[in-house]
Amino acid sequence: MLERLRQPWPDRRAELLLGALACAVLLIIVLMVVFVAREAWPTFRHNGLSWLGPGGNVDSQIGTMVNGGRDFHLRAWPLVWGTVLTTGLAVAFGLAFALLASIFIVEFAPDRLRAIIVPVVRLLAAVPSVIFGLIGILVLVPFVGNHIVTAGQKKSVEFVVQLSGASLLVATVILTVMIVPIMIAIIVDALYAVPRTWKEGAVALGVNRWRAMWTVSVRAARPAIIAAAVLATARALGEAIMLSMVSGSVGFAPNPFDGPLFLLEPLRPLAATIVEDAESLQAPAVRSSVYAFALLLLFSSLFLSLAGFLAKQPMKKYGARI
Amino acid sequence: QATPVITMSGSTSVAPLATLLAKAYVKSHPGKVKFKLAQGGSDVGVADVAAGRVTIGNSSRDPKSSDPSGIFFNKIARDAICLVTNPGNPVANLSQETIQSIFAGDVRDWSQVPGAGITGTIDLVGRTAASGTQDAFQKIFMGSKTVTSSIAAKASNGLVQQAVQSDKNAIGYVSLDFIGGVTPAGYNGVACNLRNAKSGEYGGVRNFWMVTRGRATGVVQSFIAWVQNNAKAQAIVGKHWVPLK
Amino acid sequence: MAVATRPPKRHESIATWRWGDRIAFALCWAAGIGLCLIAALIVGYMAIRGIQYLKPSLLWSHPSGEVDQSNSGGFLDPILGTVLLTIIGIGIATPIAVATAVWVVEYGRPSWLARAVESGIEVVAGTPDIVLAIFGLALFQQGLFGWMSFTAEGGAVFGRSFLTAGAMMSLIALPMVYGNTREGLQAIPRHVREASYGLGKTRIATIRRVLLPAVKPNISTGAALGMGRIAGDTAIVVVLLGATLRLESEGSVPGANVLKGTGSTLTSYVYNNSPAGEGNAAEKAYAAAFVLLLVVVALNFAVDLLARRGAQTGLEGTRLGAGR
Amino acid sequence: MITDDRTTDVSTTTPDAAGPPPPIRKIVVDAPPTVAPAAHTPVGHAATGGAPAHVRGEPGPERMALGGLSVFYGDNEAVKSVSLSIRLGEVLALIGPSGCGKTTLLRTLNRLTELTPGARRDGTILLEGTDIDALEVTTLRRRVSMVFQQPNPFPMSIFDNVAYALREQARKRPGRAVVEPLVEDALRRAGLWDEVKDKLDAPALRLSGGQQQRLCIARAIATRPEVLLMDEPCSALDPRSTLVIEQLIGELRQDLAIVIVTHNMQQARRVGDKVAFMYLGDLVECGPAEQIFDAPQAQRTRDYVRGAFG
Amino acid sequence: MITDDRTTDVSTTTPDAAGPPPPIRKIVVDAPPTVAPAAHTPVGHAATGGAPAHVRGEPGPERMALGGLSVFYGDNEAVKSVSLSIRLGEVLALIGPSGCGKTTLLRTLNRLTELTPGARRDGTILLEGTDIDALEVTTLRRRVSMVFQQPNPFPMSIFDNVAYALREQARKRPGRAVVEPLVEDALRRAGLWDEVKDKLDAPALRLSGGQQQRLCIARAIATRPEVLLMDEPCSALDPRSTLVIEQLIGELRQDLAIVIVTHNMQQARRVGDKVAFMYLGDLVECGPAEQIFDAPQAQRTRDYVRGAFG
Ligand SMILES: Nc1ncnc2c1ncn2[C@@H]1O[C@H](COP(=O)(O)OP(=O)(O)OP(=O)(O)O)[C@@H](O)[C@H]1O
Ligand SMILES: Nc1ncnc2c1ncn2[C@@H]1O[C@H](COP(=O)(O)OP(=O)(O)OP(=O)(O)O)[C@@H](O)[C@H]1O
Ligand SMILES: [Mg+2]
Ligand SMILES: [Mg+2]
Repeated sequence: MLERLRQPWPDRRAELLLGALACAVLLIIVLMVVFVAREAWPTFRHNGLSWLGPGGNVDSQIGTMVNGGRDFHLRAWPLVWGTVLTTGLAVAFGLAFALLASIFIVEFAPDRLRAIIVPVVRLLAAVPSVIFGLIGILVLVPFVGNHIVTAGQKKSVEFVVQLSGASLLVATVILTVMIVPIMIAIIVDALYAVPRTWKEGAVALGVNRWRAMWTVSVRAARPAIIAAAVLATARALGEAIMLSMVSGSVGFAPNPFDGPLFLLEPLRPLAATIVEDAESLQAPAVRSSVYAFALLLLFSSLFLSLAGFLAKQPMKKYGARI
Repeated sequence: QATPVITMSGSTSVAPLATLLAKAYVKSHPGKVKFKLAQGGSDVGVADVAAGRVTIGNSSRDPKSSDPSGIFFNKIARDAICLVTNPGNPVANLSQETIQSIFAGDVRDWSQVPGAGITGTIDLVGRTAASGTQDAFQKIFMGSKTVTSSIAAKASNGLVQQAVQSDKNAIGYVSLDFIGGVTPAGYNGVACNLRNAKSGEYGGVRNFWMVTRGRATGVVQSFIAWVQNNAKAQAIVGKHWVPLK
Repeated sequence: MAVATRPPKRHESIATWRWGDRIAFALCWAAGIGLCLIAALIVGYMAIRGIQYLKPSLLWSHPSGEVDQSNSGGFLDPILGTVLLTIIGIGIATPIAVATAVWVVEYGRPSWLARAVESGIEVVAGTPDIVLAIFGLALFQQGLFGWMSFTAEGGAVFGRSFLTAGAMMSLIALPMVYGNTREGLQAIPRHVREASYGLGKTRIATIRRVLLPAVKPNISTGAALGMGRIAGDTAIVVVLLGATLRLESEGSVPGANVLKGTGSTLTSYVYNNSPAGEGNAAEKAYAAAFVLLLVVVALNFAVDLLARRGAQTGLEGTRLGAGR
Repeated sequence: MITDDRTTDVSTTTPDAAGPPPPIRKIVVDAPPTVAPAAHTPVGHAATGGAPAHVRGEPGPERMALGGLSVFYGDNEAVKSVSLSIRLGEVLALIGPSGCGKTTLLRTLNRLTELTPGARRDGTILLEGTDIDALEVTTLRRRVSMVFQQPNPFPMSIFDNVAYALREQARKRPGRAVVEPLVEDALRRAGLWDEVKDKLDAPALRLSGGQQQRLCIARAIATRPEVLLMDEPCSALDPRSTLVIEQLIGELRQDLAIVIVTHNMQQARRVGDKVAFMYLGDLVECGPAEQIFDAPQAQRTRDYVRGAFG
Repeated sequence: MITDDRTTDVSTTTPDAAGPPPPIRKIVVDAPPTVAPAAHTPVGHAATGGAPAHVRGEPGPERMALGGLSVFYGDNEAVKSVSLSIRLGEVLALIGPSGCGKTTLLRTLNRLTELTPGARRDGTILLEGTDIDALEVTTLRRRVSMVFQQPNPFPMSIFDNVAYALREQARKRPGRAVVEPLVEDALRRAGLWDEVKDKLDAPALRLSGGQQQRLCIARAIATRPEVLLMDEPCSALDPRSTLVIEQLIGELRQDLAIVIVTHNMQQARRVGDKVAFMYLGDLVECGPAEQIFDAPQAQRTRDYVRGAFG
């Protein structure tokens, strides 16, 4: 075998071999969709599309499944909504923050500071989610519970949920901190990759550095910014462990119309739900539901990358490099 | 031939006990058998043993209608479930009715709870439906009533303990090992501690099970028999849990 | 931007800027400083807690399922587990990723397939680890994969083992290795390849003797990043590694038995000892988390070194976040 | 509002700004000599009284003055104490072998070198008598504008490219109505209007290389700077575009001081009123084009203009 | 290296070049005229019987013959039915404005254009009478070797760079002992040996631009090709390295057929025995250097060599 490798390869065979390996990746994805979809099928067949809709208390529905109910009835809306909320808020804040920070790193940071920030960013990007979860549950959650949530607020919703500190607020904050470095990493690289001639062209016209950055570099880097947002969204969607630790894990859909209070309400996104119910997989109804959650996540990340791709198209025309 | 291996998986609450027992058994029966222990939750244990992935599944919950057929639950010990409140709000005693009305969501303010030190909303902390503790609590304490859906359902004893610890208005229920940092409330006039549980006065006890595929045979059988009957084994159980006898 | 710093000070003042620009400027600074503060807080807090609770003995004593934490042992096995799992994962990921990158950049015919593979990797990168985990469970409990964990007499497959977990972990690392390798290859100017072709070398010869050596730094950078991701992942471990306290070997073949066996990693150890897991030993959790953090930092450091080595070889090793 | 911090004396800016007819025709009309003689005169013979590339007016007032200017990249001294003066209405052509510091010198004139980490500068540069270090950098760069070697239009529409500087330099963003005439004027002066007036909203990067470069010139002169720096503006272009741009330069010199770097000596001869020869950072010789090419003083100049090296 | 920047007249070159490393001395010995005459001859005067750039031997046998060669990129015809013959012991210099198809033509000669998607070729190219399409491509490229505009050594040690070229595909890689003498020989012929013989294992990318380019030449001639193609080999180099490489070319021509693309007409004159002028894909004129520069037939050639454009 080794001997064969040492021999010069005919180009054709090499190409086929490498190509085959590359296609293996595709195969895995197909397998994944198929397997997950197959497992998820029963619950969808039973609930139809109203599976996504609101109705009843999702926790008790799952509860009955866990305790062996053969009943597939499930209305996953609170979980979906929880996912949308955490992801949406985190990405919205995160993107703005990351963009500013990236511009700072590339343009304004003094060399010494830049030399510090860059590794810091990569470190942050690498901190395992379980550590964020640990800090969240042992530090932030008690803090919010004891110092931010007021008795009045607790009373106002006592018939619906408990405000224990584990809340949308904490979840969003930590999630933001988790995804910002990922975005910064991508955006910074893109900003650096903007052809120097463009920025110099702008600066040479007597445009100040911020404007040059904003009107030319950032503009040229939009595809990367979108890519960053997509990746970050995917991460936020999929974050399970940390959220299961700090989100309060209640199948409740916080209502923005409750005013600021809704930030303090607990919830449980899809991914966290999967983690927590993974141990009851042997109950057929639970199994099917859990895989249904997974399928939902899978498809949303599929659509994400598709959406990102489409969003980049119009920019090609003006010479953005994608 | 090679020494047989007993593989266990299942309830994380049973795991510590199972480990201790296994150690002692190996010591007293050298070379007779080896043990491997995985955790993952009661349901995992039941499922694994049913599928034959392990020889023993540990469960901290009683058999369910939904459990796969052909498995056999061997009771090995019992464990007390304590109602716990925040140290800032010690409650000496709770009657079953009080508990039921609190957790059913009928009573929502400490002022309505006899013996409560404080007033204000009651923060209910419970367990997710998957957990054996939840199952036991429902059976033992709630009887016909069901736990209100507004309860903050935690995934583990630790979370409940932590939630109650950090929230003055909270009340929850945990297995006896988890009363550190919180104050256990008496139940029907009996304090929740190991002694009362052993003596049988304390009512709120659940069972620990070792589940086998069909009736246990061979080394497994002898191990479980040892656990159930051997004095030393029960002594080990007695350290933190409630022995059968 | 290094404004040449020597008298006379070059005159540049934001006083002439529009108000909007000045505010944006301020915001940028705020964001940058804020970033550093957050990082400092997190690392600092973990360090304090870690040093407070980390006793050397914990590092080389086996964990045991005692109730009172005082004698529930240390986390030697989780450390070993982390190392083992990381090696397996990266070991599987690297060859596939590199091969894929080479194929896409150097051959990429038919182009639709190349594009498909590209976006395929993108999808993998975007797939939640928890989804991978339960997909792995569904996949590896098929009888076909019995050899990776073990098949019980009932014919059912356990499905949880270092091999199965590692296989799924490789999917997490794959995009990183792939991305870096591809960047490296694309950074090599076309005329370098042509020079080789011009000398009458085949594509594959060029790849093996010129391109791969040139992108070695990128590959190792990607690998290091990927290892960081693997070491830091929890969901897959919790679901797919069985989270046994100790390394439980399976079968009699030395070496293989460990791979086929179950165990735990630092992440799952932290998770299980945090209130979220059944155990509630904050001290142990903090200590282990600190060690985990150190591991990650070490890997990052490795990334830096590798990248610097890459820069020296002339064709610079580009990397996420590294800038230029 | 747009022209707020432009301090060019009105006299120079107004006349041409009046009604410039379609440049192309204009070129044919009043600048036939631009190419003709050079094209038909063998370089060698030019020595024997070849007509100068174009009619030279009196050099106007001095715009910029370099005194003992040195530029260092780290320890490498790329420009070695150069002294020069740049006058209105005069085209100064910088020639010299690759790497001799032409670009560096040029970039220093509007403090672009400050963008290069590790670049240091000695000596004084005066713009209309005031040290450029004393000027706020954006103000300076608005008055001393630059065209680069590679055409670098921004990834926007043609219109936005020209409007860019106008909008950005204004304290508050002027509407399209305000900008439109100025854009048109700039495009006309850059001789690009007729080619693009129907596709102003097309991406600038769709233009041909020559058009892109002229767009960049339009962009640079839109805000009516006092000095225009050009770094090998034609080296990336085909012969025709080169011709057009050389004619363009011939026109712009009337109300601008122009410094152009070029590799092509014939080009330097055609467009340059004054020519400066640099070698390894030294300013070897500087004088009227004829002198440099037909009667160079220094040996190195002689060798170079005879194409012995470079 | 040559210690003197006035690279031009032998009087100054020979003596102090004689001091330092052999390769120069070698060059100076058997090719002194390489630069001298051209250097002394102002381009213009060359008309009046300037000596040819160097002593020309009889053109050797024909190596390659192009017949009606056309190259298309998509629909754009970059080279339009060119017919040429390339002879042993003769340096053919291709000149022409940017984009006229020089590089394309060159790359077609060893079928490198096949790597460009959408590039098509018409007409015949014969190498020693056999159609190059009939030859196995790797064999062809070993016989018709190429040096590129950018010095592009591989990211390996100096030794490996040359050895890489030598190691045959077919057999398993020969040991260092086998290739060592060949590498040394190649480096000697490229006049690089004495500069690098002590640091053969240093990364090639640490070398200076000029050294890198000569390394690439060494790499290209290591396999003893019959034809050597060079695409603007000096345009990225400083004057001194340029000189050395021109001298090198002067030597190599004895046992090679060389085709060199250049922008610099003086260079073409100095190194080229034959010069071919291309314009927009057409081969306008091809003939001895003197003819092209001093008595060009075609108008376009005349304009071009007089620097009217490009
Ligand atoms: N950013 C830089 N950092 C370090 N050295 C530089 C930098 N830019 C230029 N140099 C050096 O400064 C010297 C002059 O460079 P410059 O680009 O000004 O020459 P040039 O005359 O413009 O060359 P060309 O005609 O090829 O454009 C060169 O030796 C070059 O190596
Ligand atoms: N890869 C390509 N794809 C499409 N067109 C190309 C490609 N390469 C070159 N061309 C076109 O072919 C024509 C000839 O290009 P070529 O590079 O041969 O010119 P050249 O004489 O080498 O120019 P220069 O002197 O600048 O190197 C040009 O019009 C160019 O636009
Ligand atoms: Mg330059
Ligand atoms: Mg070319």
